[in-house]
Amino acid sequence: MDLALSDADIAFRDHVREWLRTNVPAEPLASLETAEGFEQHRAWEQRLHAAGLSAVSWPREYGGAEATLLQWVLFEEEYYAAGAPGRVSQNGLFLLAPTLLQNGTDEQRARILPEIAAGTEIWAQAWSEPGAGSDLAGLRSSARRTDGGWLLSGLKTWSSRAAFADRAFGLFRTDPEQQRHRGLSYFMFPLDAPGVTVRPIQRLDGKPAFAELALDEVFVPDADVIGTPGDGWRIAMSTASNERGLTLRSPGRFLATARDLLREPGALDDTPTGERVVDAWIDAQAYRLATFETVTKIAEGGQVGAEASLNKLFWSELDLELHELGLRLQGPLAELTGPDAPAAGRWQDGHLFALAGPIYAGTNEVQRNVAAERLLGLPKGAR
Amino acid sequence: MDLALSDADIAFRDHVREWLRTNVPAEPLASLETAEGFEQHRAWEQRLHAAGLSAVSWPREYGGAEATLLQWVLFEEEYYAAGAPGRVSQNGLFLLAPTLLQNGTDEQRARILPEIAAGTEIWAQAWSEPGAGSDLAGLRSSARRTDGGWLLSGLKTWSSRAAFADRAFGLFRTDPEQQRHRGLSYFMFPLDAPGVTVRPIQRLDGKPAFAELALDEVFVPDADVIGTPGDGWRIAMSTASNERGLTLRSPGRFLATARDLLREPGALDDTPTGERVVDAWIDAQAYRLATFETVTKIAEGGQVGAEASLNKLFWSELDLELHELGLRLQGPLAELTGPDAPAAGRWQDGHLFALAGPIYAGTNEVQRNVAAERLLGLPKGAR
Amino acid sequence: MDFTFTDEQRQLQEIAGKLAARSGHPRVLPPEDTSSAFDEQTWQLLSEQLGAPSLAVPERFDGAGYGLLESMIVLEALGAQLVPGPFLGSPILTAQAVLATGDEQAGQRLLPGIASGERIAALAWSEPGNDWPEGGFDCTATERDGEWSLTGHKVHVLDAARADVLLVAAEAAGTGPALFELTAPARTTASVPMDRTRELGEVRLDAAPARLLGSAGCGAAVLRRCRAVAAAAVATEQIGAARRWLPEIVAYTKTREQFGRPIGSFQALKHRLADCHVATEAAYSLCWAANWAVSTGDEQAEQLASMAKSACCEAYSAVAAEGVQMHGGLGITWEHEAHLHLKRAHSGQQLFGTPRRHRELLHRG
Amino acid sequence: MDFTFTDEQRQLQEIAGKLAARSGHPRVLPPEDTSSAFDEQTWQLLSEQLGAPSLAVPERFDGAGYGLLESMIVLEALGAQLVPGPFLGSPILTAQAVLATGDEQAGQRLLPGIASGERIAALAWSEPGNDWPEGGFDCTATERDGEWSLTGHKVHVLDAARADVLLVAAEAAGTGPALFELTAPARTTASVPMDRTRELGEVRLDAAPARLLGSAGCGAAVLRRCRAVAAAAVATEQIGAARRWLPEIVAYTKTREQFGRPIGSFQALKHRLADCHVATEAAYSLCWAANWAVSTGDEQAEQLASMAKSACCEAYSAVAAEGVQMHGGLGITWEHEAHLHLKRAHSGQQLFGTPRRHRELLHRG
Repeated sequence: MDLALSDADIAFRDHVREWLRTNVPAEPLASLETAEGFEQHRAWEQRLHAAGLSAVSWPREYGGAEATLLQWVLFEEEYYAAGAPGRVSQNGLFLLAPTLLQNGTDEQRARILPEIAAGTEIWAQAWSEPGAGSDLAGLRSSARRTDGGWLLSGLKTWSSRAAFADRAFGLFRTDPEQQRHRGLSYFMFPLDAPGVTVRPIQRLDGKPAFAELALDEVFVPDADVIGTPGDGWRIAMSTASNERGLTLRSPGRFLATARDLLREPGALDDTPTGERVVDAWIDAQAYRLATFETVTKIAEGGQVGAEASLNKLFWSELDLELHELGLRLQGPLAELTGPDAPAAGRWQDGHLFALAGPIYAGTNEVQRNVAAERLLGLPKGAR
Repeated sequence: MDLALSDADIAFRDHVREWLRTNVPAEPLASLETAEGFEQHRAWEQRLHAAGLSAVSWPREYGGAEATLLQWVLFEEEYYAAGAPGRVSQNGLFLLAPTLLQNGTDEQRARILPEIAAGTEIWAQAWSEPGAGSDLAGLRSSARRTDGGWLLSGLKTWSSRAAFADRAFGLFRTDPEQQRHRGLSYFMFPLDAPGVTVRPIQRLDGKPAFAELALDEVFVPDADVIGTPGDGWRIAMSTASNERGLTLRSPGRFLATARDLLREPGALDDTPTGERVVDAWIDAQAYRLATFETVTKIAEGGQVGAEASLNKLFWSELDLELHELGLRLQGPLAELTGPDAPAAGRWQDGHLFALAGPIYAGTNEVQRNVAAERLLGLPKGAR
Repeated sequence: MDFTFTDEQRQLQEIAGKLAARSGHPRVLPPEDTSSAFDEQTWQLLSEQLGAPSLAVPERFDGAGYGLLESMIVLEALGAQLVPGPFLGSPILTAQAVLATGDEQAGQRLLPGIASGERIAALAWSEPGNDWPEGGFDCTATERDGEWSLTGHKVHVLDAARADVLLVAAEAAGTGPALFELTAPARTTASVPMDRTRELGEVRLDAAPARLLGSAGCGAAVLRRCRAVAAAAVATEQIGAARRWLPEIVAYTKTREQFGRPIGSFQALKHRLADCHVATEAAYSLCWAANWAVSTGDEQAEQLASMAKSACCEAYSAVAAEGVQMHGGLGITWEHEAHLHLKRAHSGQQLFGTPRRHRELLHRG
Repeated sequence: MDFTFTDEQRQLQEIAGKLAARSGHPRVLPPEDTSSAFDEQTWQLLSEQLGAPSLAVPERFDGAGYGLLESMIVLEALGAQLVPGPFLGSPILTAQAVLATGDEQAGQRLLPGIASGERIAALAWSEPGNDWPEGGFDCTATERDGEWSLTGHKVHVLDAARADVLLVAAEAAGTGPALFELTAPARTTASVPMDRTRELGEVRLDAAPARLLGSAGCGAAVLRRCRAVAAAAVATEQIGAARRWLPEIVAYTKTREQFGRPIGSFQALKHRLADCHVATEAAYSLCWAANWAVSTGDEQAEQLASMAKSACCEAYSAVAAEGVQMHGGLGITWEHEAHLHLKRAHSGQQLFGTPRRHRELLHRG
């Protein structure tokens, strides 16, 4: 056990810190969930890419910098500490790319990954359906075989980024005879393809952060199926494990939020709120250290399995607590929005965003089932 | 709506207050869970009885004072506020007596109730078995028909007061063919009867507050069966609803504890503990007011049904919180027992006692099921 | 002691409940619409058909001469349906403030209009960093030749931009805090609160002409009374909403199926909903005890109102949070009602003292 | 950065684990037996076979010259099985106190005996109402003709009645807090703690002759170091116990049947156990980061130790409380192990600063 950083890691971290210090825009970009902001964020991805920092842990051939997993975590810490813009490429970087790296063809990787790294193609995800949220295996959208490809039909919802993104990926039922997890396949499709109707959904801050996607016989060539048809569930679960595990929520974000929280007036008073602030700050540190522990394990050849559920529970509830405390410290001023809002509405916006944490990527109820059954070995079934 | 007390109620309360002021022993009695303390508490019951205050709400013919339900609640407030001794007759007063009043024969009432009121006969309860705690319907102790009565056999456990009490009551399976709730009957039996072996069980404070009762063909005459044989479950549930409802845990106890808590040094500081203290105090007031609301409802002919589950959840968790806070306010001194213990060990003893609250009389898990299913109408079955 | 409503009170409860449920207010405005949340039609029905604003106003001021308890019955119904409007701010809070000053002339002048619902009155009280205090205002009142003028900045004023009558709490040199009535229109700006079902605003006063209400120096006592009334009122709104919304959450979990079962059959959810029910019912008892106490002037009124505010806000917040979580994706969209409760629970917490502040008051009391 | 143990450390962990699990200590003493919790045989095995007390003592003082990290590995194993004894108080806390004073002579005099396990050392620190502070002691140290004498009253002293060596934190006029070694037997009394797996006692000093350790005025820094070491050590014990006990609770819920099913299949229980697991694992990461930091003298040592103490105590308390509740009637009897955890969790919270106190330290830090 040695928790000191190596010289190489320190050099990497310092390089990232310095680049961010000189490049992060002084004024925040417009909201990612507006047409204008979306393009600003795309341009920012392109700047990151030019500096070799858009996908640091990827192979160089796809636009990465071949950083270690530990370095990626350090990168994320620096990124959030610098207050850099939200990642509009997030779905491509952290959900689709790991899937392609693991299950895609060489052709798919060569065609798609560089566009993600360069910020030229922005991806939405298309998992949920109105009747299949936590219970993803209950989905009904279908893909019918046709010449040289498939015709997708059905209704997808809570599709994040889809209001402005270029393409989307998701599961469709290719074998109508099969039930639940069987007979599903993994597709990629353009959001401007004939037959796709995108209806933006307003998040509870009023911004169109999701969309409903109505698909009516949308043609997808065989080249845009990931893995073998019918193998979609297994492939999606490997993505989901990524989504719920390390890659989606690195500790950097929560450390930065915790640090912001400590700077609010009253945060460090010896009051009930002050005590919760310190507890939340301790939790952010614990999440950081637990991540380093996981990274060490992976570096030694270990696997992250159901432990990802612990992460999801931990970060999503921590994020909510941090933002609730942020609001609490503002007192009645937190009630004001627009130009009157304290801290430019940072805590209000963050709070509304954090509310989604326990819901998406598998509700926390599902995560608790997974933790209880797979990690503690409690009986399955009866819930 | 008028929350003021009537003149009659005020007069009753003042009478009780005055009697207690002059009669409550200055020195606390020895622990109820010792042979010596048990007899001291029995003597106290006899003093209460002589003053007509041992069972204020009962009919006069059985030793009561025919007080209203509201007056009984006021009596309890005064009783706990005065720091009067714990009620060694509790099982008889609050569990058995309501059962007899509702389901017993005139002969049983005339024979048994006066002895309870007078403190001459102290009752233990004999509900649980090693394999049937929360799931009372799973019990296996049996009663076999014999001339003029029944022979009870089996093992009962968590029998409170049984280490020193005179008699016990409980359910036994009279029809071995029947399952679960069916084929159970309600019996009373002496603890010194041939065939009864009482093994005291030490509570987690080391005191023999419970016992295990081994019964081997214990004869019970027909006169000591309550209600019709086979009707035991229904009768027991009416007792249980009493146990979980108003009668076992009147607000007086928690109000007195909350008041004691407020007097501890540091209780009213604006600290995290201070905030919890105020919250607990508010909860004690809420419990008091909710009880008055229920009393009003009953006075107008209403029934208390599944709402009793809310009470059980509320008081048991409040009691635990009050005592945890009591310990917390002592700081490291709370770790010391014996002569070094702060406040004569009041918070430590109370805490260990309060820990049983969420477990006995139907665990709080069962109460939450009842509340969800019967009060909110959520689906039963799958848990 | 009797905790039940009279038949007349029950009737009022029923009528107000129907009126509130029929309220034409679109519960979910489009996000870009930051316009007023005021529901003109419901206000007219309340005023004209039900005479609700007059309930707690004495007959000598053209009121109906019932008690504050009756007003709270109506307020609970309005709160349950998140109906926007000045019922809390004008006929409850501000009218009670006028009454608390004991100023008969002011009563004659102001209360008939408030009671009829024709005039809307607001109480400008909080200042930046000084939330609903009993005194210590930065806003000053200066007397010259028998005329008062006020200078200061007031925030979180309910219905500020809509008010016909503005009362202002200000500090008079020598005699301390007092209540004043502005005698000329003031500079008010509407805020855009997170909870769009309330109208909040700011008032800026620069030597604004005003009249003193009551006697000099009575401000602290009046404001303590106002805080108790406001705390009980907000508690009533919050618990009304919690007790209407919880059954709707329950109903949703009975129809929404996942993993082949209604999600309301999952035990973990059942237990959390049971906990919400426990908290809500306990808070409800406190709420009505507080309402009775503020209505009758019971000596425990301030204490009970603080307790009720604390408990009802916490209970509603818990219900609102479960409402979001149990509705899943729906819960985090603008289109669904769930977020309105979350925001309403937040605004209720903040207004007239957070639960924490009311706990502090209990510490002192 | 590497978070994993070396092979040698893993071996130590395994051996210590076996030794602790085999510890002959009867876990549940009869309630009337308030005698010592000390487990002589385990202590001998630890000292003689494993050389555990010597691990963190430098070779020049006849120690094994490993680090504090290795001691913590052993302590975790002992904590997991609630093994009583002076391992925390003597070779960890008091030996580290001696080392922190930088007093080589004291090291030569005291550490060989502590390292061999033959002498048991205790640190008398807290005073009534002044819990493990850095200074401000009522206990005074007076020098006359080069000889020190101490007067005061110390409480919550681990192993007080058993100690061969007693160090005392006292206030020297002019130079402030410092550490002293008593040079004659002191008046000690054993307390009866709620947690019988610990020995606590009091020390009363009335002009007791003593030696100064290190230089005058170094006491505050030494005690800060001691507090970090003690906090990390208690955190290690607590999390060790939590991580051993939680799986046993889980195992019980898998066998205990009610309503025709193992109670561990009820979702509400599953979720609560999952929450315990989340809290325990997060606290575990903090614990070992703190242990690494106090072992290497990292600049974040004090902060990490306070965080670890807070998180590990809270996690263990939660596990212990669920242990009682899930065992039902068994959980509230003396005969069953569940209550030992509850009491151990409580004593761990109290010793060397409550979680709340450590949060305050973080506030300051």
